[in-house]
Order: sequence, then C-alpha cells, then structure tokens
Amino acid sequence: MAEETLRRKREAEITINTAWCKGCVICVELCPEQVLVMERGKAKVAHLDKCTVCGLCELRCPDFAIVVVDKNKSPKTGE
Amino acid sequence: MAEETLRRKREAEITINTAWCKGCVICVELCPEQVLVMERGKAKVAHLDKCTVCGLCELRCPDFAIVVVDKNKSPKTGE
Amino acid sequence: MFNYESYLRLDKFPLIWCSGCGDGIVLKSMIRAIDKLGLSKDDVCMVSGIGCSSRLTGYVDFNTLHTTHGRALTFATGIKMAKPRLHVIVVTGDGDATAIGGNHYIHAARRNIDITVILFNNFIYGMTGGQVSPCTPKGKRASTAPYGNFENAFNISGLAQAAGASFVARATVYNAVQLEKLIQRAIERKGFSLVEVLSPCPTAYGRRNREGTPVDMILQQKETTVSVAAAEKMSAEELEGKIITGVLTDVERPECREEYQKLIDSFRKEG
Amino acid sequence: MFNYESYLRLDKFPLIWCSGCGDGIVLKSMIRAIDKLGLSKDDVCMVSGIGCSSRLTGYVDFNTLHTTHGRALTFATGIKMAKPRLHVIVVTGDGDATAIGGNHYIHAARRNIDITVILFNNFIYGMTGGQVSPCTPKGKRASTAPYGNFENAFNISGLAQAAGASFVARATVYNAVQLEKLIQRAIERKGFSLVEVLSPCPTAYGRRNREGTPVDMILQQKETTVSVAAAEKMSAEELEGKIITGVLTDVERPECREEYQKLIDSFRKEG
Amino acid sequence: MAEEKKIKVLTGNEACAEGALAAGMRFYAGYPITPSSEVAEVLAEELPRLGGVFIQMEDEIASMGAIIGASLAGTKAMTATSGPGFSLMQENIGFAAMAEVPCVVVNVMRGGPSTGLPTLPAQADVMQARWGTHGDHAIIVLAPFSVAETFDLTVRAFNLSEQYRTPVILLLDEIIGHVNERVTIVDPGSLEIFNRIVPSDPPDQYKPYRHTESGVPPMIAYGEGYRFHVTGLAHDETGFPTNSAAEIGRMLERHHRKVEQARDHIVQVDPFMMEDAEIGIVAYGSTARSARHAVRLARETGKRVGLLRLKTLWPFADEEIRSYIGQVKSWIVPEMNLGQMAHEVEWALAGSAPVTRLNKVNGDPISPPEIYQIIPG
Amino acid sequence: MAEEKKIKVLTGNEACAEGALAAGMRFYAGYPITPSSEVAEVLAEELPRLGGVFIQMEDEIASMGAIIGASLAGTKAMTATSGPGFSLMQENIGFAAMAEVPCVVVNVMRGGPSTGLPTLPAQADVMQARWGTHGDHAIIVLAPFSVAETFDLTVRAFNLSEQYRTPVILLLDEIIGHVNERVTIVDPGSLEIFNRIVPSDPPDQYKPYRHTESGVPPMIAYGEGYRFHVTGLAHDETGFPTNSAAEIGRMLERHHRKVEQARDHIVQVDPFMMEDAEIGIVAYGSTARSARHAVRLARETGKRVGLLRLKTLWPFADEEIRSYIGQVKSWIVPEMNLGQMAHEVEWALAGSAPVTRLNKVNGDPISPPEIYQIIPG
Amino acid sequence: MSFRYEIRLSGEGGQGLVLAGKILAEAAAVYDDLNATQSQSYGPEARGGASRSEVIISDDEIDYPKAVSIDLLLALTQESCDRYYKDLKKGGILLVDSDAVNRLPEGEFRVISAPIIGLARERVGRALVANIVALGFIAGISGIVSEKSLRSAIEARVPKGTEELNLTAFATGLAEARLLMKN
Amino acid sequence: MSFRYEIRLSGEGGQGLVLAGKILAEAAAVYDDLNATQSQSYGPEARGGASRSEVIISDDEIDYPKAVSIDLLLALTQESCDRYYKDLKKGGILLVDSDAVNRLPEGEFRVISAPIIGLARERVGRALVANIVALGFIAGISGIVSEKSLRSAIEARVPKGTEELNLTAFATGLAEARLLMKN
Ligand SMILES: Cc1ncc(C[n+]2csc(CCOP(=O)(O)OP(=O)(O)O)c2C)c(N)n1
Ligand SMILES: Cc1ncc(C[n+]2csc(CCOP(=O)(O)OP(=O)(O)O)c2C)c(N)n1
Ligand code: SF4
Ligand code: SF4
Ligand code: SF4
Ligand code: SF4
Repeated sequence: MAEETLRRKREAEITINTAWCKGCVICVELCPEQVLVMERGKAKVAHLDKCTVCGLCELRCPDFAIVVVDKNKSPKTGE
Repeated sequence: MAEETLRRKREAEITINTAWCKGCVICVELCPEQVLVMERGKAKVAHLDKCTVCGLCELRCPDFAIVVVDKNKSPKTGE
Repeated sequence: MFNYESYLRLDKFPLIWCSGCGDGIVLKSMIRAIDKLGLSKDDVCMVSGIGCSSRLTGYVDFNTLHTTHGRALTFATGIKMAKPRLHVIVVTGDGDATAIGGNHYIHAARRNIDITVILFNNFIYGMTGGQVSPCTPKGKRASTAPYGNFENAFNISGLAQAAGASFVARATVYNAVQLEKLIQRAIERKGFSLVEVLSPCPTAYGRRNREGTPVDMILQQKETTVSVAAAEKMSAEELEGKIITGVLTDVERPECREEYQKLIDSFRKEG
Repeated sequence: MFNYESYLRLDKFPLIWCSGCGDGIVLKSMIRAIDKLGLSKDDVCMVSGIGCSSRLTGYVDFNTLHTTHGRALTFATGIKMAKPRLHVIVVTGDGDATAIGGNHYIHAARRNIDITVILFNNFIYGMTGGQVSPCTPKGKRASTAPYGNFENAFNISGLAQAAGASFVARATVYNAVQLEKLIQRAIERKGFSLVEVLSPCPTAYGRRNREGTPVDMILQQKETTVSVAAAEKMSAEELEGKIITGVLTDVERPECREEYQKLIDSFRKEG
Repeated sequence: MAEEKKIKVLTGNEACAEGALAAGMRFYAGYPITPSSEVAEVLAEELPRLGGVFIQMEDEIASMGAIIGASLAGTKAMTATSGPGFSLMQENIGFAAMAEVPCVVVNVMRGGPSTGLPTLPAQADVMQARWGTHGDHAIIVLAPFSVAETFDLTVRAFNLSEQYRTPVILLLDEIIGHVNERVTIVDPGSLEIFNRIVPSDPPDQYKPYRHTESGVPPMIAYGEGYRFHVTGLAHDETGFPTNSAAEIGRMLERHHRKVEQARDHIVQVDPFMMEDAEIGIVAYGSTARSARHAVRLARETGKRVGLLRLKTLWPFADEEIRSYIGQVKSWIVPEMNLGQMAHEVEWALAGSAPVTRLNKVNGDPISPPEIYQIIPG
Repeated sequence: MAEEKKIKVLTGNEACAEGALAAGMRFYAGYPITPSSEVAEVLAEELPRLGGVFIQMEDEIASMGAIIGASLAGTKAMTATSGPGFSLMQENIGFAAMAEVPCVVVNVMRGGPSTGLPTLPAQADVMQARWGTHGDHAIIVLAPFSVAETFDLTVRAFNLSEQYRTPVILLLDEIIGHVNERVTIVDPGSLEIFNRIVPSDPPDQYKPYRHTESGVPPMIAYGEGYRFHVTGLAHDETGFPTNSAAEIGRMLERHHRKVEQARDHIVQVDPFMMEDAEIGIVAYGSTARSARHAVRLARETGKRVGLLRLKTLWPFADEEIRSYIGQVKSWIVPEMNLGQMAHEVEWALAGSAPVTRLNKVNGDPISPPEIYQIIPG
Repeated sequence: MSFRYEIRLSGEGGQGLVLAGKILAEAAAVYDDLNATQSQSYGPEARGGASRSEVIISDDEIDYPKAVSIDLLLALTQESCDRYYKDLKKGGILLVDSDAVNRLPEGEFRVISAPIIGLARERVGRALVANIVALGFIAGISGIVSEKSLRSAIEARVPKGTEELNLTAFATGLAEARLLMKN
Repeated sequence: MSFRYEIRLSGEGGQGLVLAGKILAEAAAVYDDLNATQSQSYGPEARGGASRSEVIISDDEIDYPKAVSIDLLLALTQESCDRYYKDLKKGGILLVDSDAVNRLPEGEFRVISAPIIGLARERVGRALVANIVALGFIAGISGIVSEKSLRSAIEARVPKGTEELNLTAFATGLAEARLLMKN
C-alpha cells in the first residue's frame, strides 16, 4: 500500500476549525514546508501547494483544530 | 583494654527482673552456655558459673528483664 | 477510516486547556493508540483525578469518571476489581499522581493491577495556577517557590519501577508518534503500566521559568531527552541533566485481579 | 557507665508488647546507638505513628510524640523544619509507614529531610490483630488474608532508595549488634535515613503462619538473610527468597532543611 | 417461599457482614481499624467464596474511592471503619453524595477525639456522620441497637442507598459491634431487596442525573453500552460540569429533595411504652438498651416513662418527636457523647418541653441505673 | 508607641497572610487549593525573608501534621485550604484538639460538596468546622466579613489558639478571600499578641496536661529541657495514655470547660442598628455585607430592622441572640448554604420568635435586594 | 417472672475466656432457646487477649449486655479475683482457681475453689483447655445451661480436631463440680 | 449623600482586566482616600484569566462588593458587551473597543466607542497595555478617580521596568478621552 501511495500524487486538503484553534502557532512553526501562517490569531493555510501531507501539523495541534487529508487517498482504503 | 579484660577472670552477675520478664524463652534458648532456665513462666539463672558474660541474653531480651555484668570489670572503667 | 471525532464529545469542545498546552497532543496520541488496538468504546473506562490534565475525561466518549484530587487510582482499582473486563485507563497529572496521590500510585504499582496510567508531567500544578510540584526541578520557579524550588524532585518513573509496575515508559509530546506507540504497549501489557508524558505547560510553568513559546517548549524536549538506547551508550556526565525516554521496564509479574480470580476459582472448583 | 534505664520511663514498664515480640530488641539497639552517639536527651525528638511499634515513644525519656496512624513523618517534618537542631527520629511499623503512610514516606525521602526512620517490619498489622500489610509476603496468611495474601509485597527499602533517601539499611533483631551500628550510622547521616528492621511478631504473624516460637522466628532471620557483601557474590538463583541486610544506600544529597536555610540566609546577607 | 430460619450467635460486626452479603453486597474495600476489623475479617473469608471481591486498601481514602468505583461498575459495595478512618473518608463520601453513587459506610464508633479510646464505646460521631464532609449534602444515617437489628439495618442501608442513589452511613457503637447475641437469620430469599433503578431510555438519550419526580435518576453501570460522565464538580443532568447557577441550584435542590420528600419512608423510630408516657427518653444504639431497661425499672415503680428509640438518625426524627408535644412533659436524652442528639431534640421541640441531657464520654457505657436515677417523679 | 498606619489594598487572602505574620506566625505548611492558594503564595514570598518556614507539603493531611509538629516545636503555625482539603485535615485537627496544640486552620469556602464549584463562594462548611472530626471536641471558629477584619481575626485566631491551647478555624468565603479592599495596616508593635503560657514548674514537675483552673495547661516546646509525651490517645495529666475512666472523663471535661467558661471572651458579635430592631438578621462572612446593605435600604423605608453579625461562629452566640428575646419579633438568617446557622438560631430561640431562612447554594452570592425583599413590613 | 443470670469470666489474656463466654452464650441461645449475650473488655487497640468476658442469660429480652450484679464470677487469677469480687451480687457464686487464688475475699457470696487449671493440665493433659474445664464447672454449679447444649456449642466453636479434647475437659469440670456440689 | 460608583471591566482572559481593576481600586483607596473594592469572576479552578473585573468606589462603607447597577462598563470584546450591557444602569456609560465591538447594543445609556486596543498597539507600541489605555479613558470619562492617583497606582502595581510604557499608555487613553469628551 505504501508503494501505491507513493506512486500517487499527493494532493492535500487542510481543514482548520477556527472555532477550536487557539492560535498557539505550533502547526505554523512545526510545518517543515511553511504551509501555514497565522491570521487574526488563528492558523490559516497559505501555501497548500507546498504541503507534502506529512501530517505533522495535525499530529501536534493540541486542539484538534487542523485536519490534513490526502485527497488522492481514497477514504475507504486509507489507514 | 580487650587484653586487660581477657586477663581478668570473668565473674558474672545476672539480674532478672521478674516483674518485666514475659517468659519468651529467648534468653534461655539463645544462651550458648545454657546458663538460664525457665521457672513458673519466668527466666531464672541456673548455672551462673558457666556464664562467660557474652551478654547475648541481655542483648536479645525484648523486655529489659535481664542484665548481665562482669563483676570484675570496674563500673568506672567499663565501656 | 480513523478519525478522532468518533472518540470525542464534540459538544464539549473547544478544550479547556490553554493555547499551546501539551495535553491536547497527548489526548490525540491516546485516541490513536486506542483506535489501533481496536478497543470497543463501551469497554474502555477512563478515570482521572483533578487538574488540567484530569479534565481530559470530559472530552472522550468512553465510560468516564472525574474523581477527587489524587484518588483516581483508588476509584479505578474498585472498577477494575469489580468488572475486570473493562480496560481501565487513568489520566493524571504529576501533582495528582505523585503529590496528594503518591500513596495510591505506589500501591497500585505494587499490586500490579491491570490499569494503564497516562501521567501528564508538566512539572507544575497547572489548574491551581502554578504552584510547585514534587516534580518541579530543583531551582525552578513556581508561585509557591518564588525564589526557586529548594526541594529535590521525584523521578516518578523510577518510583513506579521500584514499587513494582510491569511496564514503565517515558515519552514526550514532541515525539507524538513514539508516545502513541508507548501508550499502545502500555494498554496491551497486563498489569500496572505507566506512561509518563512530558507535556509542556506554557502558562503556569513556561512563562514563569522563561521557557519561551509553546513551540520552544516542545522543541526543547528534543534537546533534553535521550532514548533508552542512546542513553546506554552515554557516560554519566553526558547523561547529566538528560531525561531518558522510551521503555524503562517491561516485565511480566503476577497481576492483582488475576491472582484474585484464582482465589475465587479455587472455591468454584471445590463447589 | 551505660545503662538503659537512664533513657527509659521506667514507671511505664513493663512494655506493652507481647512476650517474645522483637520490638523490644530494636528499642534496646536504638538506645545503645543513641548512647554511643552521645546525644543529649533534650535534643532528641522521637515521633511515632500508630501500631505496636509506635508505642515505643511512650517508653523513652526524650521529647516524644505519638501521632496519628501513618502520619508520623508529617509531624516530624514540621518539627525538623521548625527546630532543626533537634535530632528527629521516627519510629514506625510496616503498615504505618508504607500502607496508610506511604505517601509521606516517599515524600520525606524525596525531600531528603534529616530524619532517621526506624521502620519495624513485622510483615503484619500487629496492633489491630493481624491483618495483611503491604509487606506481608505473597501467600502468607493474615486475618484479612485467610487464604493467603494474593497481593505482591513492597520492597520498602527499595522504595526509599527510589524516592531519594540518603541512607538505607536493612537489619534483623537476630543481629542486634549490627542493628545498633546501622542505627548509629543512620542518625549520623544528614538527610533522610532509613533502617528497616525485621522484627518478629510471634502473636499476629508467627502463630498464623506456623513460624514457631519467638526463638524460632529470630533464628529464622539468620537463615533467610544475607549480607550485602555476601549477596554480591551470589547468583540470582541463590538470592531467590533471601533478604539482603546491611547498608543498601549511603550517599550525600542536598538535605531539605539545609537547602531551606540557604534561602533564609540569602535574605540575611542582603539585609 | 417458606421462611427458613436459623438461630446464630453473632457479634454486631459479624451480623453487619452477614447482612451486607444478604443484601447483595459483593465488593468490600477497607482498611482495618479497631473496633470494626471483624467486619472485614468475616468478609475476607466469605466474599471469595461467593465470587465477590474483598480487597484491603492502603488506607481509608482509598477504600472509599474503591467502593465508589465498584458501585459505578455495578456492584453493591461497602466499607467499614471507625472514627479516625471515618474522618479520612469524608472527602470521598462527599463525592459519593455529589455523584449520587450508592454505597454503604459502616462506622463502629469508639471513643474520640483522635486516637482516643480505640477499644471503648462512644456515640460521638453522630454529628460528623451528618456534617463531616464539606458543602451541603443530604445523607442517610442508621443506628442499630442490637445484633439482630444490625443485620436488618445493614440490609436496609443497602436498600436505601440503592433506592435513593446516595451513600448511607451505618453507625454502630463498640458495644453493638462486639457483643455476641442471638440472631435469627432468615432465608435470604425472603428479604426485601431493592436494586437501583436502571434507565429505560436508550443510551443516546440517557441522562445520568435526570431530574425525575422522585428526585432519583435511574442509574446504569459502566460498561453496559451507556457511555456517560461522572464528576465531583457541579454538573447538569447530563453529568457534565456546568457553571450555570440555575442548573447547579436545580441539581443541589434535587439532591436534598430526593431524601427530604422520602423522609417518612427513611425515618424509622421504635416507640417503647410511649402510648401514655409523660416522660420520654430519646436514645439510639447501645444506649437505647440501657434506656429500655431503665424504662422497665421505672414502670415497675409506676412512672409513666417511655422510650422513643431512633433507628434512623438522619434525616432527624423531628416530626416523630413533635408528635408527642402535649403528651410528653419532659424528655431525657442519654448519649455517649456531649449531647449531639439532645441538641437536635431541643431544636425539634422548640421549647415546648424541657430536655435533660445525660452524657458520658469516658469510655464507660451508660448503665440502666444511671438513666433510671434521673427519671423524675 | 506611636501607631503607624499604612493604607493598602489587599485581598482577604493577602490580609490573612499579613495578619498571620503580624501575629507572629513563622511556620506555614500547606497544599494549594482554589480559592485559598494566595495565602500560601504570599507566605512563600514573605516567610523566608523573616527567617520563618514555608513548606508545601504533599497533601493537606501532611500539612496539618506539619503545623502541629511545628507548634509543638514552639513556632506559631498555620495552614490554609478549602473544602476538599479541609475534609482531609479533619483527622489531624482532632489530634490537635486532643493533644491541645495551638494552630490556625484557614478554610476559604467554595461551593460544595465534593469538587463542587472551585471558584465560586459558599458558606457551607460551617457545621463541618464544628463537627468535621470524629469524637466530641471543643473548637473555635471565626468568620470575618471584610478584608480589614480578616487581618484582625487572623491575629485573633492566633491569640485564641495560644491562649486556649486549641486549634482555631478561620472561615473565609471566596468573596472575602478574593475581594480587593482597603485595609489600614497598623504597626505590628501596637497589636495585642498572646503567646502560650509557659510552665513555671521545673522540668521534673511539669505536667503538660495539668488540670488548671482556667482549664488551659501551660505549654513548653520540645527541646527546651522538658521531656514530655504527647499522644492522640486519651491520656492523663502527664500526657501518657490511661484507661482510667475517671482520668479520661476529667480530661475531656476540661477540654470543653476551657472553651465554654471563656465563651464570653471568645464569642464576638457585631450588632448593627439592633438597638430598636424588631426584625433581626443574623449573618456572617460576605453575606453579612449584603445583609448590612439590606438593613440600610430597609431603614430608609422606615423598617425597624437590624443586623446581628457573627464574628465568632463557634462557640455559638446563643446568649447574644437570646438577649433580644422580647425585642426582636422575627429573625432572618441568610446564608450561602442550606440553613446551617439558621438551625442554630432556631435552637437558641427555642420557639420564642420565628426564623426565616434565606439560602442559596448555586455559586451566586446573596445580593442585598434578595434580603431586602424578604424583610417583612 | 423472667430471670437474668450474669456470669463474668475473668483471668488473663490467653486463657480463652472470650471463647468460653461465646460457647456459653451460644449454648444458651442456639440450643436452649434462651436469650444470651456475651461481651468482653479489650486491652489497648485489638491486640492481646481480653481479661474479662461477660455472659448474660435470660428468658426475656436482654437490654443491657454488661454485668451489673453478677450471679457467677469465675476468677482464674488473684488479680481478677481482687478486682471483680465486689461486683458479685448477694448470694452469688465466686468460682476460683484454687492454685492461682490464695487470698479469698469475704462477702455475702458463696466461694467455690477448685484446681481448674491443674485439672486441665493433669487430667486432660493441656493447661490450655482450662477455659472449657471451667465451663464444666459452671454447668455443674449453676445449671443455667444444659449439659447437652454446652456439649453441642463446644463442638461447634472449638478449633477443628480438638473437639474430643475439649469435650473431655468439659466432662472433667462437670464431674468435679457435681462432686463438689454434693458435699 | 454618599455615592457608590460601579465599574465593570470586561473582555477576555489575558487582557489584564484584573490588574486594571486593582489599580483603579488602589488609586481610589490608597491615594484618593475613598473606599474601594475590586472583585473578579474566575474560570474553572484558578487557571486562566478572569473575563470580568469589578470595581466599586464610594465615600462610604462598601457593603456589597459586586456590581448590581453599573455606572461604567468597559467591554473589550463583542461577547462581553453582549453579555453585560443589560447590567448598566440608566444613564450609565458603555465604553467599548471600536474594533472589537461592531454591534452596539441599544438602551438608556451613553455609548463611547474608541479604538482602545488599536491605540495601545499603534500609539504605545504594545497591544498588551490596552488595559492601561482603558484606565486612561475611564479617568478621562468618569473623573471618579484622580489622574494623579491613578498614575501613582499604576507605578506601584505594574511590573518593574514597565512603568514608563504603562504611564504612556495611561496618558494616551486619557488624552483621547478628553478629546472625545470635548466633542
Ligand atoms: C483535596 C484537594 N486538594 C487540592 C486541590 C486543588 N488542586 C486541584 S488540581 C491541583 C493540582 C494539579 O496539578 P497536576 O496534578 O500536576 O495537574 P495539572 O493541572 O498540572 O495538569 C490542585 C492542588 C483539590 N482539588 N483537592
Ligand atoms: C486512620 C486509622 N486507620 C486505622 C487505624 C488502626 N490501626 C492502628 S495500628 C494499625 C496497623 C499497625 O500495623 P503496623 O504499622 O505494621 O504496626 P505494628 O502494630 O505491626 O507494629 C492500624 C491499621 C488507625 N489507628 N487509624
Ligand atoms: S496548532 Fe492547532 S490550535 Fe495551534 S495554531 Fe495550529 S490549528 Fe491553531
Ligand atoms: S528474654 Fe527477657 S523476657 Fe524473655 S524470658 Fe528471658 S528475661 Fe524473660
Ligand atoms: S495551565 Fe498549563 S497545564 Fe493547564 S491548560 Fe494551561 S498550559 Fe495546560
Ligand atoms: S502483636 Fe506482634 S508486633 Fe504487636 S506486640 Fe505482639 S508480637 Fe509485637
């Protein structure tokens, strides 16, 4: 499956729940590709194209406010 | 001092406080020389002559009921 | 497909925790671990004491119990002994578990009762506003240690080991993937299992001790910790001031409820 | 010349303890140790909890305090912090110190406060008539473990070590001379020092577990214990079931009251 | 159902253990303390045989926590202790009240305060049983006066606790705990046993703290497909913390209402020769035995005296006492304490009749002659 | 001695810490809990400067033990907590009562029971302060109604505790603990400070529990050449355990007598517009402020209402209340609990005047209009 | 008219007087269908034996379970005899161990002195069963509980395996008592 | 006749409204010799900031330290404005941050809207001192405490080293308020 995933193009979808986001900046600073920025105290996607779907922002967001999905990964077959 | 003590004859004086003795038999059984016996539920000196003033009975009597002194050891110079 | 939401009480969100608090990262790791294990939500019972971390039980869709300060393990012991089929997980803070709750902590470990403890160590009392904890490192400041803590701190994992726990591990929120795996192993291991998670408290601890932003605090964990494997190759001097992460103990020991079941069964056989 | 009597409250004799109870042997060793150290009776403060062993404080002519069950170390901490010139010695049983008092035990050790603890371990609750203790070996009988104890027992010395004590030793009443020396060293050592004494309880433990007479129980100690030195040369199998006696830990660590004094002094200097 | 009766000689502590087992108690957690330890000792022997759990905890705080946990897991649970341990249990007793967790706490009273008189009787924890934990809370307290009644009231303690979702305290005194006495053990099948009402709602509609008319919300155990939250914080019907003053007020009001509106069911007194009494004695526990004896003696000399014995200490039997206003001209309240219940009797009577206190706290029981002597007339 | 006055704005918690220092307190042991933590926080800062000891203990049980130890070592000692911690302290408070060890315990009351309402005010630990520990015991409880008075009553708490060799409880409520208010700090030298009476006997004649006329035995610290024994067991004059019913009775009787015979000194009330009042309000703590406001409002409309404010809660001001029998036709007792003190007022009045209760336990303070509304007339 | 019979068994810890009291109470209550209570006084905390065990037997309800005016006092030590004889009622019976109690008190009661412990040691072979020998005496002297009931109660209450020994002890006491009573 | 002036400072945790309230109370009590109380409402346990801080100022004793009929309400967020404006008394003053509060409530009170946080950020250079800018406004609008007293109280209460900054913030608010009041 890992193989299959690699072969596919990664197309990210990042959802930010601004009602839950507390603006801790963790996602912004720990994103290796600088995909995110802060705006009015909340995280915001600035460069979606750069996203490699590594999921690090989601992993460390303490507030369940950011969700990253690989759009090319079918929900059914995903982990 | 140990030398001096050795040179002296050991003459024991064993005092048993029967009001405190609870008759546990510890002194009797742990005396290496069988100096003590039990009588009416209390320890009693039976063979004072055999006593080497090792002090083991006193050491292990839980009730402070037995005191052994070396009569030839002057109280002043004793340990 | 896995999603956090099916394990959460979404109507209770947003979380009570401060912006940048590490506790949410631990919570996520716990949920992933439970999901990986495929436990039924009905069979999980999560018990907490009092403190910021202990508020966790309000957010997860299990059988949840928010007890009195320091006593989570006693309630959990009652639950586990009475209904051993439940997976009992205790959520607790360093103050809750090792200050007021220290006795129950060592006794639950001694009994080696099959409870998984996730101990959120933020080195401070968060909920009550930053008082010193038995885990506050010497010299660090707290609202009740304005000149720096003059007391020695516990090695709380070491304490659990000495008391008789089957599984003891230490983890960071920085390494949230390892954290998840350790929680998973802790739940799997029969007996008392502890995961001590270093969870930054930017509000009550970080600010007072000039530890920087939440991000700084998370990244600092990378610097101050070494893995068990790496530690083995290091000298005592090199290890000075380092915190060891990974599995510290993983042994099989008689488990309390199972031993009790043997007693019950001995009568069943007779009868 | 040394005599016990000058340290005793003779009008309270005979001792409350049962015939053949080991506690009296420990008491004598304590007195010899204190005498050897030449401490002034006025400067010794002896604090106990509740239990057979804890009744000791009523018999000795020091400043004595017989507190509530399990809490001796908390009172002792208050005394030591308030009046550091006193030599504070805590007398406690295995139940007192490690069941109800377990938390104070690990915290006093953590703080490494300069208190000497003489812990009378008789593996049972003597005073209340023979209930199981956290130190009762697995399988042994007690009035609340009529089918044999199903729980694991504490290694209480190990617990003190893990919590941060400066000095930890284990002794027997069989070897009362070593016991006296260890108590002496424990008092001398600044910081939290523990002497765990195995003290036979023929009444509540021995009888129920068919351990024979008091003499049998004392002599049995010889068989079941090995010294630290001897233990080092033995294999794990050989050590199985053996109890190690002697000095287990003896280290210098920052002591609580001294560290606090530094804080006080820092203001004195300023002023 | 043929009632099979068996006569046994038991102590109060043993009868308490037997009563608990008969009531369906299958979880005991405790920490030994004189004069209650035999309750634990009997159960350590019996519970494993019945598939129940006996565990000796590290202290009384842990014991109380464990029985709450076990009760939430669906098992009837109990602990037993005496004064010092009862003091330590107070915080978690408050939790049980707040979270409405049925459980039974037995306190075999000994002399206090502090370590006090560990082997001697007292009745000085009556007010503590009512007020020992912080915050206002409703609580039910029963006090038997014989070994046989200890069996009965232990069963009743579980029934009330299950029926009203509340901790129930059983106060024995050392005399009742330790006296050996004849008991007729009835067939357990013939006992009236109340089990907590389980919800009829499906899991997604279940509210663990529903504001029912009776004031008692149905209760389901953990692990039965209903996933709910329990907390010691002020909470709403769903069991989750709330800051709404209205919700909080409603909840606390319900806690009290569920006991207050059932007070006639909960409060039990046993009047003895009260029909024509002009002098009334209010007593409970072992002291009520002395009082009964004194009444018999006094009746022989023609004094119109009776005994109103309290089986329920809390809620207080104020109405029952007031029902004698007019008839009873003066009251006597003998207690092995400094007048804890006498104060309540005075309050209930509101000056309508004088109350004479007979108090003793030196470890000696109050004897029948001591009471007899102060009966006027 | 020129009185140097200093005006400060402090919270009640801060004033409590300042008052304790002014009274000579040099040992604080505590465990943090909302809403009391600031007491500890101020003292953590101040005590080391003064050469005193501040130590945060592992829990409230340990805190209570530590202050008793420190007091026995000769240092005035204190702890502060709130409901849950207060429950945990009860066993050792009983020890302090039994062993007659002066110390001050501050309880900043929050909503209960259990974890309850940690940040919201309540007055529901009034009965617990009296009865929280097992066994009969005497206890003194004070309750200030302002920040300034918190300072004063903290000093007084230490004085009473030293004078009567007994633990003294200071009950603040969250409002008093947290309100910032103007305080005039007087020169510490001008304060009246009572220190425990030391024995005049030589060590070999010293009896730590001597039956003096005042009921209070002189007290010496550990390590001063007097070697004595202290125990929580019932003991005789020498401090050693006794089984003699006579000795025990004498000791417990003295414990009560020392407080009871000094009740006129201990009990303080503050009457406000009571001279001609026909309606009396009994209140304490922050609720007394609302009551005073309500009295002012009602007086404006010509109602003859007054406030009898309790500064001492225990011993109870029964005589002071009864002194208005005849004058005051009806009473109102507003409390942030379910009527704990109202019950006592009713008891004191013994039916001589009706008592209206105004109770609130939802975390909201009782406001002046709420009281004003129920003032009849 | 109903009766109330008060027995106090006194001696020192370890003499099994609490057990003896329980057996007595059980014999009366379970087998003789009377009411009976047994209570004891303890030493400090629960440790050690009681020195005093009291049994009240009545055909009516027993209110006060403590002895106030004793019908029969057993004293196995001088100390217990000295301490308790005053509580005997007029015409009561004082049963003492003739070896242990040398100084007999005087008063308006009947004294029966017998080598109870000696009998246990010598005739039954174990000093430990003196308590049961004493029960034999009590049965023989007072007749308050039937022999048969006491035998049943002994069998039910003594440790398994010691039934024979104890029944012999009982028989020994009973026989001696009957002998004494005849005189 | 004595007066009682009630001020509520509302917004969100972290905006320093408790400190502002204390400064206000201290200015009145210590420097203006008035009576003053300050109280706040807390979040769960002690954690997090208060969202509400109340100051009562009077020349008489202050009985009830909570606001019942507010003279001046500061609202730094829309939420706090919505929640509290109803407690304003007739003729009271509602002071809002003009950026944060868009929907102004209606009622028998005077509304003053000013970019308080903006002024702090832009003119003083730190959004953090908006609380002190607000104090400047309050001083300028209400005159309930003197400028001088407030300056002293600010100096005494703010963290060491930030006195200048805070005094500037105060001056900024005060000046703006005076400007506004003139209009
Ligand atoms: C008996 C009792 N004492 C004190 C408290 C107050 N209290 C609540 S949480 C807490 C400490 C929390 O610290 P920790 O367990 O480390 O958790 P954190 O908030 O840091 O996650 C304290 C002291 C309480 N609720 N109950
Ligand atoms: C709070 C409280 N719980 C229980 C007790 C009863 N109690 C007294 S001593 C004791 C245990 C004693 O055991 P240990 O400490 O091992 O001492 P030992 O008697 O064996 O020397 C217990 C449970 C008590 N006094 N106080
Ligand atoms: S990590 Fe989460 S809470 Fe923090 S800024 Fe990003 S989305 Fe917001
Ligand atoms: S050891 Fe002591 S108590 Fe035991 S028999 Fe000997 S003298 Fe008596
Ligand atoms: S105070 Fe600390 S531990 Fe508590 S929620 Fe805030 S950051 Fe987290
Ligand atoms: S019961 Fe055991 S520990 Fe207690 S005095 Fe007797 S022998 Fe010693």
